[in-house]
Amino acid sequence: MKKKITVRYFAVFREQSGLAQELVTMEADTARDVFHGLKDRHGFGEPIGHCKVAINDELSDWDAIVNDGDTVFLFPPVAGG
Amino acid sequence: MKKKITVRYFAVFREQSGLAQELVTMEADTARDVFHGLKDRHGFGEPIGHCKVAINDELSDWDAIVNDGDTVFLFPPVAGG
Amino acid sequence: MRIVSESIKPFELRNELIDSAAGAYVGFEGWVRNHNDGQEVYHLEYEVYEFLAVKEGEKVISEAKERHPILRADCVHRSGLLEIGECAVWVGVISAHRDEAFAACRYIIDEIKTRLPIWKKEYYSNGDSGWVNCERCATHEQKAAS
Amino acid sequence: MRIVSESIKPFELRNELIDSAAGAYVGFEGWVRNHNDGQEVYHLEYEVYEFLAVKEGEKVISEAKERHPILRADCVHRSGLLEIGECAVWVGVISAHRDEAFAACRYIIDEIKTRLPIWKKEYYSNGDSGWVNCERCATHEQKAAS
Repeated sequence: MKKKITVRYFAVFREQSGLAQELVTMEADTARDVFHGLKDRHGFGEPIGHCKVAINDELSDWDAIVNDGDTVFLFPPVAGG
Repeated sequence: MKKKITVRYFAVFREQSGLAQELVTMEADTARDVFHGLKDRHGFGEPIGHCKVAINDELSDWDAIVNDGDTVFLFPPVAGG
Repeated sequence: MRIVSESIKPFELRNELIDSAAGAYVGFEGWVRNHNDGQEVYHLEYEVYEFLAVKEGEKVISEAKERHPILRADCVHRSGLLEIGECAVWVGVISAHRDEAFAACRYIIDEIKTRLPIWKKEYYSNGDSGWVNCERCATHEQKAAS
Repeated sequence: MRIVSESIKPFELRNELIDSAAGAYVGFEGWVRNHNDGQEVYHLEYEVYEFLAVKEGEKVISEAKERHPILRADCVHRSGLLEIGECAVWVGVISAHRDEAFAACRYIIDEIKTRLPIWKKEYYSNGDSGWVNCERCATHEQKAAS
């Protein structure tokens, strides 16, 4: 079953996709599936292990389940400070 | 041979001796001899191992030789900061 | 934990921590320096996802308080464009004794740098720019087609 | 290294260190706290033998620079009577990266506290007073003959 997911992009992902966010309809069980389903389309070069993810404003992990209507935040490698 | 030594007192030693400095004439080879020669007179209670000494404005150690005309600084336990 | 788009004022932030039970204050500031990895930096930009950055920053500060018996701690991080010499992040900690203040301050800045959704883009004197830590994020942008 | 009899102004001292090659500033301040070893402190007094305190302080700062690749460091210590909350000592260090700034700042304050000819006398709320670290310096003074 396909799910409607809002995806938000930051920093280099925002630049590479040319989008701050988009609504996608895709087959995806986990956050990892969302990332892999979009990386080629947008040309994301960074390995998933260097990136982080949040679901509905909660930091999460790549194996977390995504549900229809969720918002998934894709975070490239961070560099605070 | 007796030596003329200027002794300077700080903090609790200044308070206990009632003196900021004094000129003493005493038998003393080392800074340790100066300390021991004066501690009873002034009632210094602190063990010498907790105290420090300077000779002629140089931090020194208790076994350093004192010469006629030297100034010896007796420092009770320090507490900067 | 706060994210601000205007200049950080470390002294005002330090003053907000004052407490008569405190014997030690340790402050850390990250300044924008004029070089990184051998390249001359012209200025830089922080992109921050504020909602989660604040939430995760508060968590880091709470963890610091659980691990170390401190009295108070806070952190402020900049967003937006910063020039050389500007303060990008401030961490301040007060405690009765200095051991805890040093340890907690160090803990907070270390965690802030690796856990908060904050991204730094450096703009170099030669016109190039690049996202820091993003080694394989395709190629870094280059102004001139070289 | 300076000894001052007026209020320490940490922010002015921090500003004197500014350098565009610096990425990290670590500042330590020792504040007069309202208690020590379970006693309520009313105020305190620092006696300093300035000539040797400055000389030894400069040595400590040089040692910190030899041990850690920092850009600049300084220290200012108060003398005289201080009230609760006043800044008794400030140490500031800048470096390219934060590791060295933390390590050097810690080194400087640790050495300052044990090596400089500086003495601290605490005055307690009950009227007693005593020189800190001076456990066997005869009896601590007491206002009331008890």
